[in-house]
Parts: sequence; C-alpha cells; structure tokens
Amino acid sequence: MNHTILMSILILSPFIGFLINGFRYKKHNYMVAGSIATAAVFISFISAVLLVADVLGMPAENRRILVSFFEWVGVGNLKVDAAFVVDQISAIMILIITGVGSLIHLFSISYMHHDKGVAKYFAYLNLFIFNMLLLVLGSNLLVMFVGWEGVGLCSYLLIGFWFTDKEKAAAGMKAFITNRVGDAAFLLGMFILFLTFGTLNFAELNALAPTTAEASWLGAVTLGTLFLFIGATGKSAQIPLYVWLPDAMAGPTPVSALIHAATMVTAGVYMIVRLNPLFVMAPNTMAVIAIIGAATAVMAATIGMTQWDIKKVLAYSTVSQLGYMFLACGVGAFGAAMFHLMTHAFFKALMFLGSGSVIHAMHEEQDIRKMGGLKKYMPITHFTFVLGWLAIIGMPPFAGFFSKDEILWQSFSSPYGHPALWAAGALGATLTAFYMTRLMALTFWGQSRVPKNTHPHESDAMMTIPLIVLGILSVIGGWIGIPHVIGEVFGDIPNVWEHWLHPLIREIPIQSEGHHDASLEWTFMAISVGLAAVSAIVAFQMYVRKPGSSEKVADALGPVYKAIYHKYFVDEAYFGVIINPLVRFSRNLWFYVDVNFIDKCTYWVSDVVKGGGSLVRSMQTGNMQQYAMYIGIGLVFVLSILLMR
Amino acid sequence: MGSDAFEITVNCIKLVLVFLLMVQAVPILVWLERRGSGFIQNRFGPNRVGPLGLMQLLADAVKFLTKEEFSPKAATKLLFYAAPVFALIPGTLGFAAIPLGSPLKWGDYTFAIQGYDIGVGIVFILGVSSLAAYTILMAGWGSGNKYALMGALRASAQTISYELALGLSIVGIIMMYGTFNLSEMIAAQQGTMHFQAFGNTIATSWLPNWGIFYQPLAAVLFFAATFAESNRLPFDLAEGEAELVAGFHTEYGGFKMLLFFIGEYGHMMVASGLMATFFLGGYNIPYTTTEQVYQFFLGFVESANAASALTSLAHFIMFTVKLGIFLWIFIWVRWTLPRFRYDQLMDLGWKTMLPWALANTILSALVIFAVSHSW
Amino acid sequence: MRAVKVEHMLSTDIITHVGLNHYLVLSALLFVTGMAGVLIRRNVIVLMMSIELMLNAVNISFVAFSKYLDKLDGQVLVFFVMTIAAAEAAVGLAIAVSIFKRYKEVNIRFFEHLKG
Amino acid sequence: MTADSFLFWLLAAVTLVSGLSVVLVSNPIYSALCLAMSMVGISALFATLGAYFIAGVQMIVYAGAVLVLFVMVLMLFDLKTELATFSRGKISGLIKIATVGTLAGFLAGAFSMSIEFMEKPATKTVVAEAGVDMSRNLGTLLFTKYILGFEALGILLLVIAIGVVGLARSKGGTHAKH
Repeated sequence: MNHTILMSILILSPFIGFLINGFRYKKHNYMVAGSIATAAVFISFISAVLLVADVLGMPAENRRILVSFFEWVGVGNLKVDAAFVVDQISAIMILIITGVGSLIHLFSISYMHHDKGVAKYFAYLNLFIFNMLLLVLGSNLLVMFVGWEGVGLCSYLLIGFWFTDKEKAAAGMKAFITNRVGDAAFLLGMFILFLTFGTLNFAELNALAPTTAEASWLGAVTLGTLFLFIGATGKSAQIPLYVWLPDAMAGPTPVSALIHAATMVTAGVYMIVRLNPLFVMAPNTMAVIAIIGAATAVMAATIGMTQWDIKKVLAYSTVSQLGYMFLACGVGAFGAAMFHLMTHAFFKALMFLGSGSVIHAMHEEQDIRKMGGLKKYMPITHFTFVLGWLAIIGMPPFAGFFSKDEILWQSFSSPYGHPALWAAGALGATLTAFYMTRLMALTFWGQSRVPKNTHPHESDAMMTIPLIVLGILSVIGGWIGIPHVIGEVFGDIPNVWEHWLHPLIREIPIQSEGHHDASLEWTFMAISVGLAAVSAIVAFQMYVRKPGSSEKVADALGPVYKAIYHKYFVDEAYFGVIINPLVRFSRNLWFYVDVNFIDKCTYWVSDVVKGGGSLVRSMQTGNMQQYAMYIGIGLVFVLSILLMR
Repeated sequence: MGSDAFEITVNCIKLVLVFLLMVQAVPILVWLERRGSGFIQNRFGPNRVGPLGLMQLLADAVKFLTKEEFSPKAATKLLFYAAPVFALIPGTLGFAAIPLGSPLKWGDYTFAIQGYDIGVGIVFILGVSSLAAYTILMAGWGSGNKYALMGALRASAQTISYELALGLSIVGIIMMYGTFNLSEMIAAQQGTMHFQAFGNTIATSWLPNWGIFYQPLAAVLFFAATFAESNRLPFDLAEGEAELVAGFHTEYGGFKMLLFFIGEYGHMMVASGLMATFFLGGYNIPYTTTEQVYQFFLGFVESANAASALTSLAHFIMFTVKLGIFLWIFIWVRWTLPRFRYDQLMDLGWKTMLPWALANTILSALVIFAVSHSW
Repeated sequence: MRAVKVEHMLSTDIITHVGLNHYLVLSALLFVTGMAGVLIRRNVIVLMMSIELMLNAVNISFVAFSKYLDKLDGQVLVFFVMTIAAAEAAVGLAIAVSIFKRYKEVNIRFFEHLKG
Repeated sequence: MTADSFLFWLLAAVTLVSGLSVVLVSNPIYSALCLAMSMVGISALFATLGAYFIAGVQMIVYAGAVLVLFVMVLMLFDLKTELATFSRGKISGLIKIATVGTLAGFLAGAFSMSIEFMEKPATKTVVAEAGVDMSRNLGTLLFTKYILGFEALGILLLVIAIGVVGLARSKGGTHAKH
C-alpha cells in the first residue's frame, strides 16, 4: 500500500480513537471505550508492521521511508516540514510503541473496568500513543519536540488521572514541572543546533555533523548536545531530574507500564541515538552522559533496594535501567542502548503489568510487606513475573542478559569506555539482581502476609494474555542481538541487531587502543552474571529462608540505610535549595511588580478609557431627535467645508 | 392650454360648462333615483309637484337652502364646514377629464369636448378621485360624533382597499390600448370589431369594437369597484343606517348635505363615464367611426365646421345615453341588492377582486404580448 | 402674489425665467422644513409626516434634474423613493399604533425606552 | 410673466406654506391635511416639469393612500389631550433651529450661486413630449435598466406587509413584555 496512506493511518488512527473517546468522555461502558481505543492502537500497529516490512524490503544502505505531508513552518531559512520518517531506529520504536501499547490497552480494559472516567482514560492513552508516534517518527527536531511536549502532557494527565486525590494531582504537577525544566534545556539545544547548522532536520544535521571530535567544552556541538541531554534527563528521569518518575507511580499501573517504563521515558535515549553523529563528535558530552548514566544506574538501584511499595521498586529499577541505556549512549554503544531499550520495554512492561495484576488481586494494596506467598493464588502472573525477573537480572538466555551484557562490555571496551564505568555497571547489575529478587521474594514467595479480609485471585484473560505475550517476548527478545563470542559457539549465529542499526551509527572518531580478545569478554560476562546470581541468592536467603534478617542488616547500616530509604533526601534538598526560594521570589515579584506597578498602570488606562466613554455616553440619550440634530450639525459642517473650498 | 386669447376664453367657458353640466345633472338624478326607487319598490315616488313631480327638484333645492344652518358643539368648525366643499372636488375634476364628444374643429381651432385633455387621463382621474377619502374623514372627524367617525373610518378604509382593485382592473385596458389618454382609447374603439393578431387582421361585422368584448372580467371588476368607491349600495357601509346613524354625514343637513349628494353623484357620473369610455367605446356611435359620422353629416350641410359641430353633438348625445344607462344601473342596483357586512366587504375587496384583477392583468399581458408579437 | 411683486422690483429675470435652480431651491427649503419638523416636533406621526416631506423635497429635485438633464432616470428614482416612503410609513404607523396601545399617546419620548 | 412661471410661483407658495404649517400647526390632524395639500402641490409641480405620470402616481400613492393612512391613524387615536407640540430644551431647540437655518442658507446659496452651471437649456426630446410616450419610456427604463431594484422593492413591500401585520397585531405593542 502507499506509504503516505500507511503513515497517515499509523499516526491518525490513535488520534481518531482519542477523538471518539474524548467526545464520549462521560460514558462508563469500559468495554466499548476500551475496544475502540485498543482497536485504534492495534490498527496503527498493523500499519506499523507493514511499514517496517517495506523498510526491510529495502536495500540495507538506505532503509528509509520519508513521508512529507506539508510545509509546517517556513520562516526565513527555517523550513520545517510536517514530515515523518521510518528508518531502522524509528522502526523499532513504532513497533514497540504500538505493539506493547496495544497489549497494555488490552490489559487496561480489564484493569480499569471499575473506574468511572474510563472513556477519558482511554482517550488520554490514545492521545499519548499519537504523540509518542509523532515523537519517534518526526523527521526533524521540531516535530519531535511537538511529540515530546505532547507525551509530557499525556503523562501529566494520566499521572493525575485520579486528581481527586491531592497527592496524586501533586505528583502529576511534579512530573510536568520537572519535565518543563528539561524541555527548556531541550529548546536551548535546538536553538544552538539551528544557529550552528541552520537546520533542524535529522538527516541534514547528521550529514552536517563534524567529522572530528570537538575538544572544547564550549563548542557549539558540545553545548547543543549537552542541552539536549539535559532535556533527555528530564524526560528520561536521569540525575538530576529523575525525582518525578517514582512519584509518577501515582497513576494507574498500565500507565506506568506504558509511559513510565516502555515508551515515554526512553524518548531521551531515542533522541540521543537519533542524533548519534552529533553526540559522538562531542566527547565531553559523551563523558557526561556516561557518568550520569552510570551514577543513576547505581543510585536508583540502591534506593530500589529499600522501597516497600511494589511500584516504587519497579520505578527505581526503571530509572536505573534507563541509566544503563544512557551509559551505553555515553560510551558510544548506541546499538546496545537501543537494544536494551527494546528488551527493557518488554520485561519492564511485563513486570509493571504483573504488578498491576497483583495490585488488582490485592484490592489496590501496593505494599509488598502485606503480600507474599501469592505464587499459589496467581500462577500465571507469577510465572510471567519470573520470566521478567530473570530477564532483568540478566540471566542468560533471557532478553535482559544480552542487552545488559552488551552494554557492560561496551562500557569497558569502547574507546569512550572506562573500567570505572564497567565497575559501576556491574555494581548496578548486582544491586538490580538483589532488589528484584527481594521484590519477587516478598511478593510471591515465602509465607503469606496477606491480610485476612483480602482474597487474592488470578486475573482474567484480558490481563493475563498481555502478560504471557510479553513474557515470551522478554525471553526471546534478546536473541536477535547475540554477541559474536556466543554466536561463534553456537555455530555462528549472526548479530542481526548490529547489522540492522549499522548504517545509522556513526563510528567513534578516536580509535580504541589495542583490541580486546574474546576471552576477556567471556570473563566479564561470567563476572557480571556471577555477581548477579550471587546477590540474587543472598536476597533469596535474606527474604525467604530467614525473614527478618533484612531488618538486622538495615539496623547495622544505620544512617546509611536511613539516607537511602529517604532517597538521599533529594526531594527535600530540591525544596530547600530551589523551589522554596523560587516561590518566595515569585511572591515578592507578584506583590511588588505585578500588583503595585503593572496593575496600577492598567487600571489607570482603563480609568481613562472609562472616563472618556462616560463623556461620550452622555451624548447617547436615546432621544432620536438629538441624534437627528447631530446628523444635521454634521451635514452643516461638511457643507461648510465644501463651500469654503 | 392654448395660447390664443379666444381659445383660452373658450376653454375657460368649457370648464365652467362642464362643471355646471355635472351639478345640474344631480337634481335630475335625485329625482330619477326617487322615482326609480318608487318604481322598483312598486310605489309612487314624488309625483305631486309639477308634471311627473319634476318640480320636486326645485322644492328640494329650496328646502335645502332654507334649512337652518347649525353645527354641533363637539364639531371642529373648520373641518366641519370644509368637508362638504371638498366633497365636490374629486367628482368635478374627474368628470372634467372625460371626453364627452368628438373634438370640434372650428376653422383652425380644435376644441376637445371635455374640461381639459390631459395626457395621462386615467392616472389623473384615479388620483383626484382618491382624494375623496379626505372629505369623508374630514366630515367624520370634524363633526365630533363617534358614529360619524366610525363611518368615516370605514368609508376611507373601504375606499383605499377598493382603489387597488379599481386601479389593477383597468391595467389590462391600458396595456391593450397602449395609452393613458382617454381620447386615444375612444379612438381605438371605433367601428366594428377588428384587431391585429399574429400579424394578420381579424375583423367581424356584427360586434362593435368595444373594450368590454376584450376585457369582460375587467369590466365587471371595475364596475363593482366603482360602486365601492362611490360608497353606494351594496357597499355603503359608510352610512349603514342600521349600525351608524347615517355614517359620516350624520351631523350634516341642509345645503352641506346637498353638497355631499353632489359629490356622491359626481362620483357616480365619473364612474359611469369611465365605464362608457373604457368598455363601451365612449362617445362613439356603435359600429361607426368618427370619420363616417362626419362624412354622413357632411352630406347634409356643406360647411365643414357645421358638420363637425353636428358630429360632436351626435357623439355628445350618444355619450349621455351611455352615461344614463350606467347611472340607471347604479340606481337600480342600489334598490335591488342588500348591503354587505363589513368583513364580507373587505374579503371581497382583498381576497376576491384583487386576485382576479391581478390574474386579469397578467393574463392580458401575456395575451397581448403573444398576439402583438408576429412570430 | 405680493411677494412676487416685491421681487419684481429687484429683478424680473429671476421671476420670469423659472429654471432648474428655482426647483432646487424650493426643494431645499422644503427639505429643511421637513428637517425642522423632525427635529422639533414630538408627535411621532408628525415626525413621520415631516420625513415624508423631506422625501418629497428630494423627489422634486430628482424630477427637476430629470427634466433639465433630459434623462428619465430621475423619475425612476422618484418611483423607488415613493415605494420606500410608503413602506416606511406603513412600518412607522404600525409601531406608532403599538406605542399608542400602551401609552395612549404617541410622544417621541416613548421611543427612548427602546434604547439598548 | 408667463403662465408657466406664474404657475410655478403659485405652486411653490402653496407647497411651502402648507409644508411649513405641517411643522408649525399643533394639531396633528391639521398638519396631516396640510401635508396632503403640499403633496397635491408637489404633484402639480411635477406636472409643470412635464412628469405627468409621476404626478398622477404622486397623487394616488401619497395623497391617496399614505396620507389617508396617516389621517386615519390620527383620527383613530383621536388625541383629545394634545401632547406638548414641540420638544423641550431651550438650548437644543436653538441649536436645532440654527442648524436648520444654516443648512437652508447653505443649500439655497449654493444652488443660486451655481445658476450658470445648471441653467443648461432643456432640449425637449425625451421628457418634453407629454404623457404617453414618456410614460412608455419610463416603463421601459424601469423594466430594463432598473429591473433589479424594481424586484428588490417588490420583495421589500412583501416583507413590509407581513411585518406590519405582525406588528400591529401584537397586543400591547412593542412594550408587551413589561
């Protein structure tokens, strides 16, 4: 079929779903609303598949479908088309978004069936999909930015979906405002890039990117990419702007799965990969990205170890996994980043949905201390959750293993890499294994701490089918990116992934010193897996074999544990250092400038106008004869002028 | 008007004569009406004074003139007295514009036998006769009497309503003759029936070339409308004795009353004259043209002037006869038909006659276009 | 007639030769009279009559022009003016009647109630 | 002094006097009758200008219909208590009179100053030939050049007729609401 039509279907079908559900937003029939929304997303999934098939059919060098609908902005030399492009990168993204998206929609139908504003919910969800598609399909930064803002809006709407609860609404606002900070930086980056290269189009930008690395900190490319990266930290919840994501768990669980695990939060990674030629040429930026990524990975993991809310744990794990992705970007392993992005989308969505299923079963109970032993109540959820667990702690041959291992190896071996980075990554992996096992243990294993009045039960098919599908994906998802070293062992399995992304990935300018041989890679692989396994076993021991031992450890750690438990007091610090002073400043601004100066000026103007008006109004008595008199006087006036001439 | 002194004098005399003619016709009509009503109602009319009671006219005149001259207390003097005088105007002016005979050629002068020959005769007559409403209103309001006022309002409303039908009903005639000028219309109705159709002439020898044969519907409508215009039975709602004592001239008596009578009869005469002019060939003698009559008289007397004078005289008599016929019909109808109710009157005017008149107009327009247009 | 005589002394020409501008001046004066009526009378119906007066003054000038410019368009315009005037009179009288129904008086000042 | 000019002055006098009395007479019925008088005068003026048909129409439409309507309404109201004739307000009254006067002066002055422009001898072709032919030309003009306006007027009249009936039927008139 024609690409234009396919593209329009792909983009518009969720939007139409949004319109339909949006217009019937007062309806309570969750089945109708859900089917509409799911169908909309599924349709766009199909068209996405068709498009990707076309892309596959193309020659490897220029796999690119560009559909330009119209010239959107044409100011001076700023020419922005409403153009959408499907290439190797966005192909993956649209598949994830629409595929996982439709699964999550399906899940939501059953999950939200008790909710009043279900139609509204699905409308928001569809709107999100639409914006996300804009984001990933946009052929230039501006269209991408539209999507960027749009997903921010939808995330705000959906986090605060139960806005009657004050702190949920507050969480929504927090997310929105934090994103604003990032978006400002993103805009600045856009401006810098436009000033430097005179275009916002990805293809042109990548073509114009310098061929030699930019040494200085203040070079255009470095600054621009840095600002863009800050924008990415906002959207993708990296230090220092990660604080909103844990609170974002206030939203419905499928939303957390879709927006705050699978798709939206990966937008930053996607953006960096999309512009990798630029980033590669700014080693300083790359260093920053790598460090921040590694730091986030470790820190979030540590916090994750101490949380009691099932969704909070998952949220922090998301943050740390995103940290991995940024680490990968930072060391120039963009392919690995995308790879991990995909696998993470699978297993993290799976785990969120699983947690949703659990919460559903526990009647909106999210505290894992009140769970445990759910294994026998909800086997399917448990089984799929196990798959996700194995994937995330990087057990071969599950999806997570390949992607994470790729990242770790690259963080050591790549020219931008560094042993310290590798160490951080390995530590993060270990911690991840620990807290995920802890989660599993407290939720599903051990003896039940379920309150007497709640009777957990397995969820219905509409919730379990997505779990199963995602479970399968998180098992096999990684097999398309099997490293060479393993591939050689199993009779030379090709690394499809690398070949796939290769045309779009710019080579790192500086050459790596020396060449690492396979044995080293094997060792690292073994080390990371081993560490993960060990920490998993430890966690299993602590939480299943002898429960309560964890408390001893916590007491032993004392203040450190406190600090970690309170998330390093980051929120408090932000409040003390930034937010409260800002609020005070703005209040003064409001009082002294706005009220006492600007308002006074406007009042003065309005008073003048009013006075004039009342003067003129006195002429309007409604007495027709007076009006006639005015006409006559005017006539005389005009005639006299005419006669004087 | 002409420029020659002689002509001017003659014309002025003519005006006076026409006026006198109309005024002196009134007593005769009164007498005729009373006798005729008596005859119709199978009783003697006034038959005591003089032969056939003809002297009754004189007696009436004397009575009218010698009656006490009074005006009611509530009356507005000016209007009360002005109204009867104004009542004369429409009739006289209208009647003076109707040609009473073929133009008299005396030497190199030509005298139209009518008050004045005005180019747009019909329009003029309609205009002046529409002034009649004022007299009625003045009388009604001026005499400060509620019955009078009611009668006046009724009468004027009726007059205005029927003017529409009146005007529209003769549009067909005007289109047919292609002129407003009464003399030209009369000239167009000479001789036997003959007219141009699709480029070839159609002629009959057994019908006079009268308008009524071309526009029968128009004739009926026009005649009915004239009844309403002159406030006569069956349309004399203005003075319906049953409801309003005597309508707008309740308070009037004596000479003022007489003036009103004159006005009403003037109206009748104008109406009859117009009927004759439009539909019965005016002063033409049936089946003949003016020229034929002139030649006929030229056979007796040799002088052209005398022949022309005789022709005019014959035509004048002919016209008077036709006039008389219509006047008699007026009287006859008055004593034959009952009075309408007011809503019936208005319905007749607006819902019956007006649509018919319109239809007649459109139809005759189409026909005239089709016929005059030689395909 | 005396007025005419007085002007006779001044100049005969302007009296004996009646031209376009005589009619125009007449129409101007008539128009102004009507305007005065509109301005100073209070009875709504009299106001409307004054308006009719103004319209007719204009009609005079139309017809005069149509004669002296030897074009008939002026008279056509007079037609239109008459029609409009009749319509205006009908509406005005209807309004006056409805005002009268309420106030038993047709003073222009009652129309001030219509002011928005 | 020829007959034409005599006629003109006479009619002008009649028209002006009756027009003035329309404005000045306090009894509305008298002013209506005066207006009728001046209408007749105006139509006679039309006749002196050779516009016989227009003159007749003027008689029928104005003198015959419109003003009769006025008079009827006035008599229907039958205002025994005559309201204050002239509008109040000394200053505004003065201003009004002054305006009117100056306007009159301007107009008259302008016209009489511009004699030589206007006094172009009338070539008697179309207008002069009295009566029928001119009316025919008039009709031709009306139904060819001005047909659109003619139709528009027809529609206008229809609308007016309906609207007026509605308006007059409304109980309590325009202020029925309160």
